[in-house]
Amino acid sequence: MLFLQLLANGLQVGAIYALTAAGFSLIFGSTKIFHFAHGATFAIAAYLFHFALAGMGLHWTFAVAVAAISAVVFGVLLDRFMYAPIQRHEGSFFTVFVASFGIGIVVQNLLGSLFGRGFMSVATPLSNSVEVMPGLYLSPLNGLAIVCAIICFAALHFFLTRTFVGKALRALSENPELVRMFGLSPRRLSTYAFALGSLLVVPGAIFTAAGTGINPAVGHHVMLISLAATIVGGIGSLRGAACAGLMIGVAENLAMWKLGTQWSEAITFAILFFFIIFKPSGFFGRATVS
Amino acid sequence: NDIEIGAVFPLSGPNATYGDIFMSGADLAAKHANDDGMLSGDLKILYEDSQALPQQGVVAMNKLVNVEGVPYVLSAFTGVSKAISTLAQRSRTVAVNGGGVGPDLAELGEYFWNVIPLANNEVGALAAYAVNDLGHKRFTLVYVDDPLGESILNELEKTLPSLGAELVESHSIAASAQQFSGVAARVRSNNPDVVYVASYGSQQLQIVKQLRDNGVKAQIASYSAFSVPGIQQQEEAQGALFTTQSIDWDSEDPVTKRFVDDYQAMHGKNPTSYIANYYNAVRVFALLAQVLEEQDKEITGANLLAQRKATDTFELVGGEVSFQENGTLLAPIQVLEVDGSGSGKTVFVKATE
Amino acid sequence: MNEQLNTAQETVKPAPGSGFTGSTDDQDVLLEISNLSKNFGGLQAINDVSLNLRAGIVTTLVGPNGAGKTTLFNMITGHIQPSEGDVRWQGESVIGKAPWKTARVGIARTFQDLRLFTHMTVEENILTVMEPGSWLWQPGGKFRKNRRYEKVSRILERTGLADKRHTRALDLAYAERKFLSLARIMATDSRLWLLDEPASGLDPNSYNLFLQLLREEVREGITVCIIEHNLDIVVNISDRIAFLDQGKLLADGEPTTILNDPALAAIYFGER
Amino acid sequence: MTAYILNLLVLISVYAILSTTLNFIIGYAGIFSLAHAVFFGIGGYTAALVAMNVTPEFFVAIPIAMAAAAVTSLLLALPALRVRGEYFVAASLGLQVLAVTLFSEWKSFTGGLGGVIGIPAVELFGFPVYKPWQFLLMSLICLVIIIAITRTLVHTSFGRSLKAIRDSESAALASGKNITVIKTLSVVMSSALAAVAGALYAFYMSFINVESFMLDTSVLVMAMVIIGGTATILGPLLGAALLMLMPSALTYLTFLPQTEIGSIQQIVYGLAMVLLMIFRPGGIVSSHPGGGK
Amino acid sequence: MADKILQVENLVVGYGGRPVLTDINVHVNDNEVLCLIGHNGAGKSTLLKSIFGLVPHEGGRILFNGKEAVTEPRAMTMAGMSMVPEGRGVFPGMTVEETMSLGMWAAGVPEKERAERIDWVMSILPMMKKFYQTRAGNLSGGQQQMVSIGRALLSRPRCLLMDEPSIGLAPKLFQDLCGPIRELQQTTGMSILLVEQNVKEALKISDRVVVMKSGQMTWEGQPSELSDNKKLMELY
Ligand SMILES: Nc1ncnc2c1ncn2[C@@H]1O[C@H](COP(=O)(O)OP(=O)(O)OP(=O)(O)O)[C@@H](O)[C@H]1O
Ligand SMILES: Nc1ncnc2c1ncn2[C@@H]1O[C@H](COP(=O)(O)OP(=O)(O)OP(=O)(O)O)[C@@H](O)[C@H]1O
Ligand SMILES: [Mg+2]
Ligand SMILES: [Mg+2]
Repeated sequence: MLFLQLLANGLQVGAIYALTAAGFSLIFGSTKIFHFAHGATFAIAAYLFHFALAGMGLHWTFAVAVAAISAVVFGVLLDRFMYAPIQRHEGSFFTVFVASFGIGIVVQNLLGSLFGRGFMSVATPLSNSVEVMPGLYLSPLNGLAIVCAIICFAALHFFLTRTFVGKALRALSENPELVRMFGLSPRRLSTYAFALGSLLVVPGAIFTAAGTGINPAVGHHVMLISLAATIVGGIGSLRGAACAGLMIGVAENLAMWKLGTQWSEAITFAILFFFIIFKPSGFFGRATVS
Repeated sequence: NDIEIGAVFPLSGPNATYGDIFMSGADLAAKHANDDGMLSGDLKILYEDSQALPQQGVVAMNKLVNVEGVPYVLSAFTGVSKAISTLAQRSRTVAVNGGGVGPDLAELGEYFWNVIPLANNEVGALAAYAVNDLGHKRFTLVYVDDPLGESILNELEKTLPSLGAELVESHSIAASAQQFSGVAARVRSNNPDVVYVASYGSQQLQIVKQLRDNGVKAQIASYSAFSVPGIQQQEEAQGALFTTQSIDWDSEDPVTKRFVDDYQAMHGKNPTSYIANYYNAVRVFALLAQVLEEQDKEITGANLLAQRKATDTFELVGGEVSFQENGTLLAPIQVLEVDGSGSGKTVFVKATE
Repeated sequence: MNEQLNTAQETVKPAPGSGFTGSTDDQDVLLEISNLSKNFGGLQAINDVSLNLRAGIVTTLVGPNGAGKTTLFNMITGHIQPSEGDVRWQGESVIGKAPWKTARVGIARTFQDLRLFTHMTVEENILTVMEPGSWLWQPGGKFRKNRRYEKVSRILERTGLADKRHTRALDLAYAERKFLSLARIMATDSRLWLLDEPASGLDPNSYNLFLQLLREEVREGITVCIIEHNLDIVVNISDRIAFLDQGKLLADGEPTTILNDPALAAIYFGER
Repeated sequence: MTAYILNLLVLISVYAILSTTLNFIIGYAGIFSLAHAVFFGIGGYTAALVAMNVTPEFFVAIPIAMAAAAVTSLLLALPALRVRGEYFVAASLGLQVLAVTLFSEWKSFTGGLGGVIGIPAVELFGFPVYKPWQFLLMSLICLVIIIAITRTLVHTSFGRSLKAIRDSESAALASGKNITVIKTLSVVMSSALAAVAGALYAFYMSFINVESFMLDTSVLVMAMVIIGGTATILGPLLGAALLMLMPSALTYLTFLPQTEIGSIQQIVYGLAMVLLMIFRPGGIVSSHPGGGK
Repeated sequence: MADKILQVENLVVGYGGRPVLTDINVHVNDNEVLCLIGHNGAGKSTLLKSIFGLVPHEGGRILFNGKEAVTEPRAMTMAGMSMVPEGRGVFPGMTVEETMSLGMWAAGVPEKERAERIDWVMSILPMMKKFYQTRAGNLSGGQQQMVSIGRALLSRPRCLLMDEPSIGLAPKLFQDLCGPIRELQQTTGMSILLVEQNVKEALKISDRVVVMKSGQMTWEGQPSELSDNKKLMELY
């Protein structure tokens, strides 16, 4: 029974991870930008949702809109005004990484100063769980998160396969110069990637705000998980990232079945480490063992 | 001719809320001291940011000791306090902790004082109340696996059996963890009467919320870390028990009264024990320095220490208190219940043994 | 070694490419490829190829695109493990050896996509291949060191890179890169060179220089196996041509016969 | 005041050792490790353990610390040999997180979050070194020696081989480079030298706990290298100095509101990182014009 | 003679201040194949790139269809120009099919025409059928070159820029390519600017030749004039 409970929790957490990871994977996979500030996007979305809902007292639909817009805008702005200039100087993988990390610090402290450094959570009945069967408590959020994740992935999949954007992004990841030769604009494509990728954090952010609650550092952990999921799933493979995210979420929780929670993160990253050593290509991706 | 003392508080990062709280207490004390003209000069407090991290703490402490040359430094957080204690000892600067309650803070040398009773006293008081008065038998502990958490674990394991209760299970969590639905599930699965939460900062709020969200109905209990506004306002936390050193907020003793009134006047809410502690920390300095000036001795760490040993009781918020030999304050402990009032409602007071 | 060198030299006396018959059987075989096969998934990239590279002559490997020429090289140098068959260097098998071991027995190669050490200077590019045991201090101390530097200068002179000595490889122009990749193996004391399309895209001047270099080296006793699509070069340098198509060795013999074979012309050479 | 400066200088020199050793594998071997803090930590804990249980003698504690780090670093060499680029970054990240958990759980060795208190002052041939200026001297000497070592490494054939492997493994193989040995050696070297920094740090602070060896430290050191300029000698030193001094310098902006000062410092700090990277992508000391590789 | 589809006037291009092209004047007539030859590093590729807008030009102007062109790849593609880049113009990770469809989408080929365009290209490059579903990364050098050319043709360009298409191609294969390309060019009235080192083959299919030497046009004439090698060598 405890097992079932943990599994259920794992699925909810996993759904959130899956979405965020897919976002990171999309961005990193296509633009090769190590977008460490993805966590910051997550935090911004969460805080603005909370602010719009609790602070300005908007209806939740508007609050969601606010969160979505802010996330997308933040992502695209970073791409345009931070990453683009760096890459123009043939900026290396890690130049980007350091800048991205810097932005992360800025955002975390800004949020702290603006909205308070303490813990916040959206007061909603949805997070109160009910006993569906003896010993198994589920909150509406559990279901919502999973359903929402499925919908998002369906939509994403549709968008990437029906339109050519998906292919174009893959092409971008392999050879931007040639993409220009084809008559496409790498800039525009990477904007697409950032908009989509940032949008994908929004559900996760909202459910976190309502469920576990948020503090300015909330993005950090999610970011690490996304990174792990992206690699385990195979870089550039959204399916992989999603599955890996889900798997990690479940693993984290099931770990508690026998171990203390302080081990859950370690377990996630042990998985990551051994995956890289024994199957660098991840679930679906391609190996880059040179 | 200002008289300066230092403070190493977390002013940024996840624990910055504490910095703000501690400050409000210390500043008030300095204000009072200056209003009364207790000292020849103006008492000023120089704040440095530790981010609650040891290394930053040491850097900050270095600045205070070596650049500003202060004789007396307010410290907070177990990790930071430990880190700066060596420097305090070497530079003969008094470091005073009013926030961290890890029992090992009592063994950091004679230049390290605590104006706060340490966790081991608190746990005893709470256990006694919960078992004897409320008749709870089964306890579960959720604790951050740092020295504080462990000491609480040990303390519970020691005291509960003697009271005829048992510690059913204990879950240690990482300081950075934010996801507790799993813990909640496990807590629920061995349904205890009391869940003792030994955490701090924003984490403890998250724990409480998620425990309740995931259908844990048991009595929640904790230690003085709960005396922060966050908890006091959080509705999931209503009814939770926690301990602080006993301060009778509406006692008529002048020091306490003035403190409480001015604080309410200034901040429009009731003070908490943290605020009182740092008020006391500064007040202790003011008192000692006053004496030293009368004997026109220089105000140095060494003299302050000597003078403290010479003084047996201090007039502080919460009444007359005295220091133990190891520099730790002895004070009665009270058990409070979170009732949204901001400071909590006192339900039980356990005198010092 | 010495004795081989001599034989090599005298056999090469008549300038390469002058219809010299390289297939008199008394010549000693340097590298012996026997029944080599490789398939990638379904695709049979190399199919039961047997071929001998004789010392001191230029064997040209021609064949349509996708015939498996590069793959053949990759298997000789150990970058790819063959599915079947064996490769013997002076009688000793090199299959299953790590590429760096194979390289040290004296087999050097270039890559179709150069693979220069892009962020190192021209000089470093050459120096580093002269120090196989990459320990802190090379044996022989100052003396050998100066010798190495002299050798670098000599090679740079011959390949016309002298004035680019301290430019990074990635700042070189196309032709210069091609020559650098050649210089890089000139620096090794390997006896067998495997060149993968070394002259493609070179302008007439450049490839004349290239041909001249290659002739000199062959005269020095180097054995060369070269993949080339540019017929001028094939005609000018080959002592012997091996023709590969769809992983099979279709023909292997003197240039004149191969070049005039109508069947091969139909699938590869076209009308000339 | 001088004491304060000395204190900062000591910390800078410790971090300079870290960034120099990290630069050795980043700049020359192209191994982008986010696990450098692990070996910093192992060095620190080992030295502390030796000092408290055996002897605080410099020439005993430091070698043991280095050995410990060298052995554990083989764990990092493993992925370094199998994968490149972001895959390795992730692997090292994984190692870092694992290590942090171990550091906080393996209490008998590390004291967990509580850390190790009261580490005795280091001794040189029996003479305790704790006065700031003495210690500074000692750590500076260590720094100089380590710079010398890495310098010789990269300016001899070993360094050339490293760079060759970085630029094209298959070509390096084809010219007879034993990649396995070379890569492993470079990782082990850099980790062992990083352990020196850890030991110095432990002796100087006389208190260490896991919080000093977490991912943030790894990233900080990484930032020092990148901001300073990879594949240069001076770069990492400047990077270390800059990133260590900036926060302290910011504490002198006394006009800031007391409650916000911390955040504002952090924000300025982060912005500085961003702007430096935008306008100086190759680092302050760029090894070649046109930015990072 | 038909009017000029592409005119390059006083073009100046440099990389980071270092001039590579100094005052280039060249034009391509409608319905002709112009062959551009020159020594390595003469600036041929640079010229093509700056025409197609991949490299900004510092001076001079480029007219396409008689009006000044916004030299930016997308615009040029839409205006009916396409380019076969030097080296391997394929995405290693994508199958030939994907590459083709992406190419058509990028060039704005209408949905319904796509299938028919593919068939048409297949008829020009029959070998491509064999590896249509393979990942381009696993193709041999020449196979990749074919894909690259095929993709460039998909948009039925009015003007095609080809940078050393023969590199790494089997001679026969290149000849087989030249035939259809020439044919295609004559039927559709497309014009081609061809950069080649393999002069002998290139001249067979070109109407006019220009020679370039270290960033300048040094000679212009008929292919026949270059038939003897001596003349050629002195031009280089
Ligand atoms: N790693 C690989 N995986 C799958 N197939 C491969 C791989 N490498 C080569 N091939 C296939 O093997 C065949 C031979 O390739 P190879 O590169 O040897 O041809 P080649 O003779 O060098 O052609 P070219 O002269 O154009 O370079 C080709 O059909 C190619 O598609
Ligand atoms: N991206 C670049 N940055 C700097 N210089 C460059 C760049 N690309 C080319 N060059 C230089 O510009 C000059 C002309 O190069 P280009 O490639 O146009 O010559 P090319 O005629 O195409 O030679 P090839 O026949 O080898 O292709 C060369 O000297 C080259 O070094
Ligand atoms: Mg090939
Ligand atoms: Mg060119």
